[in-house]
Amino acid sequence: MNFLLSDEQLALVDTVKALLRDKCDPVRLHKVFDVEGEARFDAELWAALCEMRIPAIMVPQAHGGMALELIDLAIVAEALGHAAAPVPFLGHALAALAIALGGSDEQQAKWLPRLASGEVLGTVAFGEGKSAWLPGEWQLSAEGGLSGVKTLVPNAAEADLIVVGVSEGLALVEKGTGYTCARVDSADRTRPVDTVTFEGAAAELLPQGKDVASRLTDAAAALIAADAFGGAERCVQMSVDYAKLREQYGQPIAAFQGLRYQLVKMALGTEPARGLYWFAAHAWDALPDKAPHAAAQAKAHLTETYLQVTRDTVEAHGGIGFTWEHDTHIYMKRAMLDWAWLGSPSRHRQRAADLAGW
Amino acid sequence: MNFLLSDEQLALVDTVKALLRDKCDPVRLHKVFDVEGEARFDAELWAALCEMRIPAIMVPQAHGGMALELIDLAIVAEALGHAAAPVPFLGHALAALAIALGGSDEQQAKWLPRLASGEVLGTVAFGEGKSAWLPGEWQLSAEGGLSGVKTLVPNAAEADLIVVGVSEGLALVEKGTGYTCARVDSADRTRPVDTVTFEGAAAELLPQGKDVASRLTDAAAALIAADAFGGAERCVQMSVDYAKLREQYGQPIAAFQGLRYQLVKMALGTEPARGLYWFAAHAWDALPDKAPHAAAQAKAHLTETYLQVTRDTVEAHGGIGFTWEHDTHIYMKRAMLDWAWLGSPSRHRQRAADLAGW
Amino acid sequence: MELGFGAEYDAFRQEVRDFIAAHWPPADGNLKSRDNVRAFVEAAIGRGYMHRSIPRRFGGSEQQPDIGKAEVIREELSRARAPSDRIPGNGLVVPTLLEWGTEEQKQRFIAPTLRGDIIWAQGFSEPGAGSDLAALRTRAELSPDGSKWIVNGQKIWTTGAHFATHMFLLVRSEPDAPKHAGISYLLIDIRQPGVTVRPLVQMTRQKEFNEVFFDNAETPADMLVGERGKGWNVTRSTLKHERSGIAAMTWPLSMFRDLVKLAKEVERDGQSAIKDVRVREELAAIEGELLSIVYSTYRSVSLDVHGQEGETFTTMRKLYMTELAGRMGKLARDILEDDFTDMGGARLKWIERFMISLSMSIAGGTSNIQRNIIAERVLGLPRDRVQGAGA
Amino acid sequence: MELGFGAEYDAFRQEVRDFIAAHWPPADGNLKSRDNVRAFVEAAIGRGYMHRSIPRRFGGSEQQPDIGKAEVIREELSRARAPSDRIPGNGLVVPTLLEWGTEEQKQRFIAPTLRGDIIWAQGFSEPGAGSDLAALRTRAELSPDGSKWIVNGQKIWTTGAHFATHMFLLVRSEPDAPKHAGISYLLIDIRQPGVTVRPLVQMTRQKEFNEVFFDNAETPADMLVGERGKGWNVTRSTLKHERSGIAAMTWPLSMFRDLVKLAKEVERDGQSAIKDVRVREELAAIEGELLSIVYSTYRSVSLDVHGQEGETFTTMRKLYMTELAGRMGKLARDILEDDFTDMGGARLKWIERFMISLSMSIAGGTSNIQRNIIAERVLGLPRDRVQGAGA
Repeated sequence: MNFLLSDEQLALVDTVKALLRDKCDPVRLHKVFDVEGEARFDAELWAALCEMRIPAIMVPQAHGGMALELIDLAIVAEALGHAAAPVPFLGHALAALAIALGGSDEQQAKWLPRLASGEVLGTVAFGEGKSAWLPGEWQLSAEGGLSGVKTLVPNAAEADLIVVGVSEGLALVEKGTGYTCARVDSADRTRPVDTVTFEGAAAELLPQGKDVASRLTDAAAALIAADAFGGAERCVQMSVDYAKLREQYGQPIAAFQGLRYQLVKMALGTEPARGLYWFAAHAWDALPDKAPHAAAQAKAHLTETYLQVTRDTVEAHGGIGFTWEHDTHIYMKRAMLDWAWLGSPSRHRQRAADLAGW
Repeated sequence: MNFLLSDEQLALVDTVKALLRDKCDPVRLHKVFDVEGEARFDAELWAALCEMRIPAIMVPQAHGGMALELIDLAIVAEALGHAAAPVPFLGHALAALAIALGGSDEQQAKWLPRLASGEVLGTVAFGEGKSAWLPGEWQLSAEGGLSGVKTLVPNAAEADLIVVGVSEGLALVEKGTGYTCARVDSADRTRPVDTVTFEGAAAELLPQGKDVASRLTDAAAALIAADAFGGAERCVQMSVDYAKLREQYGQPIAAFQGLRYQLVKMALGTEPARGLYWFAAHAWDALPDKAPHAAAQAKAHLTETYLQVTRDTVEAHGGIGFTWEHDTHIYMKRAMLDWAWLGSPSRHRQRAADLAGW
Repeated sequence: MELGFGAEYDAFRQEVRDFIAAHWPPADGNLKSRDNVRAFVEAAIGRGYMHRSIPRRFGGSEQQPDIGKAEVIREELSRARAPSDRIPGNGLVVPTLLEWGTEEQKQRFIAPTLRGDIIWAQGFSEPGAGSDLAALRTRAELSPDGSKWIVNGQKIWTTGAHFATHMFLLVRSEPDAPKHAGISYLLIDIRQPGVTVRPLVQMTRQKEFNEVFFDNAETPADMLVGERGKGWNVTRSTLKHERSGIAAMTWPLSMFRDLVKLAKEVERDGQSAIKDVRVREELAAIEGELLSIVYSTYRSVSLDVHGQEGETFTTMRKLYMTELAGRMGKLARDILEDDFTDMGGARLKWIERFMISLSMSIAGGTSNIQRNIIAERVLGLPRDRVQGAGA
Repeated sequence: MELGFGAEYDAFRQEVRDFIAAHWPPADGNLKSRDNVRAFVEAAIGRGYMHRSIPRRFGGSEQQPDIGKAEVIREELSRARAPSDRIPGNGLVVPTLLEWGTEEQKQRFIAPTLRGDIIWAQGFSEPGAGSDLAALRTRAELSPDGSKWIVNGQKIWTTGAHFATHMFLLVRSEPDAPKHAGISYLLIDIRQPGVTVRPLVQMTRQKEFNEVFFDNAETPADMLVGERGKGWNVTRSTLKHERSGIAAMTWPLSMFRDLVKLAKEVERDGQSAIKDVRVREELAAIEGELLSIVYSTYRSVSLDVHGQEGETFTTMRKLYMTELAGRMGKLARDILEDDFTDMGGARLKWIERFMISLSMSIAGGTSNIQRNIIAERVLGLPRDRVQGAGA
């Protein structure tokens, strides 16, 4: 029994956290969040993460990667969620994973080294609106040029390469081949998303795309769940710290039992749920039969928890927690994207029920 | 604007409450609850209520009644719920109402005076199992003798007369005409219920039965809701009183903010919901278009609230609240019957949605 | 039981209706014209329909108290979407001045306030004094010649300070007195160099609140309301002046209507979301709570109209509505699904409402303070030793 | 990450399996025979599979601590439905005696307790001392000749006192000492005339708990555990001895399996209830919480096995499970609908569970006490002034 991170994994997380402490402190985070006009990611922070070979984590060694597992990627996602890091990690990591899983040798050789190094930016396009997110629901077809709309695509405008979910499986679409991006005025300005309209774009299928598409979306669910756990844990800590610091009636508000119980409720919702994303990632790596169900449960439970915890965090902070200047709303807005992206908790619960054979 | 009880109504409630204080104190209540063998009602208390002309409330004056309204009956139901009174009020009052609403002159003349005085005991048989409770769902037919099973019939074994919901409307079935009663080992031993198996019983239709059946079940819903409010209010008061009395750590537990907030939650769930049953009864009396929706909402909301409040009451009392000796479980078990009888809150919410035209 | 106001008010209601019909909408059809609004309000005051409790010499219509009439007027104005007698800015200062102000203060401030020529902001909360209001630290010192107060410090969560002209505020005027005893209630013109108003942006991007900084700001010595050092008593009466009328139900009812509309409009799995059993059930459950508010308000108003005791809902209302607003916000989220994050889209209002339900749990006393008050005033629990209601 | 115990335990697991296969089920097939159970347990102790932390001279098997092995043994025993080393009655006394008992007390009590010849009840709670345990008032006075303690008072919520032979209890032995300081920890034979056991009937009609009355009951002077007046310290170590093993997940997992089965069996609107989207969604949500328990337990055990810090779930477990049990009880209710009230029917178990989830929130420290403990030990909030955890 060793449901724990290895020393290497702990070291990886520590390195990422150290970087984030240095380059993603709240002041900088707010600066990125408040950038004029459309939301943008933090290019400097992303470059530093690429430098640290984060995008290489799951890329095969033959293509310049570290050939690690989804659990390794997920614990990084937790750290990024904890810091609300404004970087295009999610789409990029999934694009690389898609090609590693389903690409031809040529496709792998062409893209993986550059994705691993961060030289090119990749992303994935799953959503088609009205909560159609998953392989069985994709209507767009790559045949004879890709046309149609994909929604909530992470950083599509900046991406050099989009892995698009299509009825035939997965297709590669390169920048400049016939699509337009419209940045959504999304609540979460740390992870901008676009509506992408394909107009006969040149699309190259991944040979194994059909087979690996649901592996890819399961991985996406696990990564989103990891982000949600990281963010929720941060919010609990933030609320506990504030309660110890803030004084009213001549004592820290942490002395008030009513608030204490509310903080306990937040912690009880969050801490025991960590294992859901761990197991979803671990199952993806080692217990493939259990992976789809585990991914659905992790996504449903943790993204719902995260959003609720951010609401509780506002209440625990009083007025200041409702202001733009405070960190809470940045987390709440990430929680909103985590909640909606890839489908709501309700959708994933119905899916978990199907997968359980109920 | 006068959404208040009249002086006459307040006087009526006071009289009933005085009687209950006298004849339905907790000691006596437990004695009735704990009677050996099958549950029975408190014949002495019921006789006193009949003496007070409670069953006459909605009976027309021509038949020895008081010709009052459903709101008058409902406020009595609240008082009985408050005291957890072990009397066959519900079935009896509804049987009389059924005949007053839908019976022929002869039927009325034959039964109403004796129901009003309590000389005969009536009840109603609505349920047919699997949550079939309401007129449109009744499958039993009175044609050629009534056969089939009705469930959760209040005090059927003791009743002289059962008003049975049938596909033709409402039918009168007298004792000894071909049915058997099996007392259910129901949680609520203050209001025993039977499974009634009709075997070609002689059944006489109420001429207006088809038209008034849903008026009757709406009235039933309002009365159950009133009982639930009365019980819930009593539980809140009981919990507040206990918190002021019980000492731990050298002070009344009412001093602990965590518990205070839990008590506030109970009160917040209960007190503002009083108007739901008031309005359901008032609408039945004066605003018939609004009555079915109001009845569904009152039944759904108040019976759900009641059951939750009884759970909270156990927690507020600690161990003693979980014992047979304490009053709480008697209320919880009444709340269970209120919840289930006539259909669960969920069913009534779906019905309210239908009625709202959603 | 009677859910209208009864025959005795029918004639009055007709009078009010006739009056409104004659004056609103205005002849030129311009509903937003300030002159039109002012003309309507003045006519209504003349008829005794507005500012009924305020003496005529201060600009009110000085009517006998009649809550039934007041409700009829409010209902009819609301039905006709006519201007109400809501005072621009924070009008709570008016009852306070009527109770505690000097004759000169009343003369000087009340009528212009009713007309909207003077607009007030409330200066109570401070960064270190939220639920524990008495911890405030903004100080006022009398100038050596005794002619004016010099104010220094900071207020926060000040609604509408960016369009207000004046502020009523609590200051610490007796630094050596015990916590509650050193507080005074002052009036101050905030359009002066010593006062800086800085909007606080909320997570919704809206700017409803402000921080207000006082740097040697001045106000004449006679702008003290009530006695020096007795401001705490003055405030407590201000906090009492909230009404329990039917108007208070307006926003939850309208939010619920919008929610039903949303559920009908949004498509889910090939049909209207309102056809989904989960949505129907939750909508009906929410409606049950909404109706609880409606009937409890009827009952409160009835008790009020008939001068009876036993009213408890007013104390519970804010917490009840806050929780209900959160529940509605969550159902809207569940209906919106993918659109839940798009603040540039057609559903922005629902995203704002999802967030604003939280602000409700904070503004004007947090939900926990509401719980403390309910515990004491409704349940009769012993006073909380530290956070006692109104402490 | 490795969710089994790894290759190093495979051989051990096989050994355990072989042992169990050779001994269970017993030759005569009688799984309930006390002799068969005893024979199995003795053989298992002989092999070092049971009572591993207890010295051989007191009847244990005195093994090196190895939580991995302990978990493997528990898993295999549970899989084969073989007897476990659970001590009949309340076995918490054993680690307490090992830590605090005299050599004579250990000799006299531990082995018979393991064998089930002595069965213990715990005498801590009293009518006036529930969450505030130190408020207990049962007194023990040393007889004039110093040979025995005379006990008077009342204990409550005593599990299994009707089949227990002995009780370990807290008494007030120094009436003049401050609250926590006057308490002693005694052992007493409860099969004596001065002790009356009265079962407490629960709302489920079950009789799990008792009241125990002491009326000049006696126990020898050397039945004191630890020092006189220092019983509070002895108790605190007893309260610590709860384990966090995988076995703790057994009942919620089995309750959930039953719930799924129920949802499949019960028909709703012409199909299995489990096909209703509302039931499916709530079941899946409950499963999410259940899995949180499972994985948190894996993590706790792993931390334990590997001797690492950072374990917090054990502190949260009781409250988490209590709330989950309530949630499961409510879903069962919603599935049962009409059958929810019938305590004579096939669904009695679910009605009991609906109620028992409440008893869980009370027994062994109320949910609010659990919240106090979590606030301090997990969140690191300052100690509650009055209700401080473990006060």
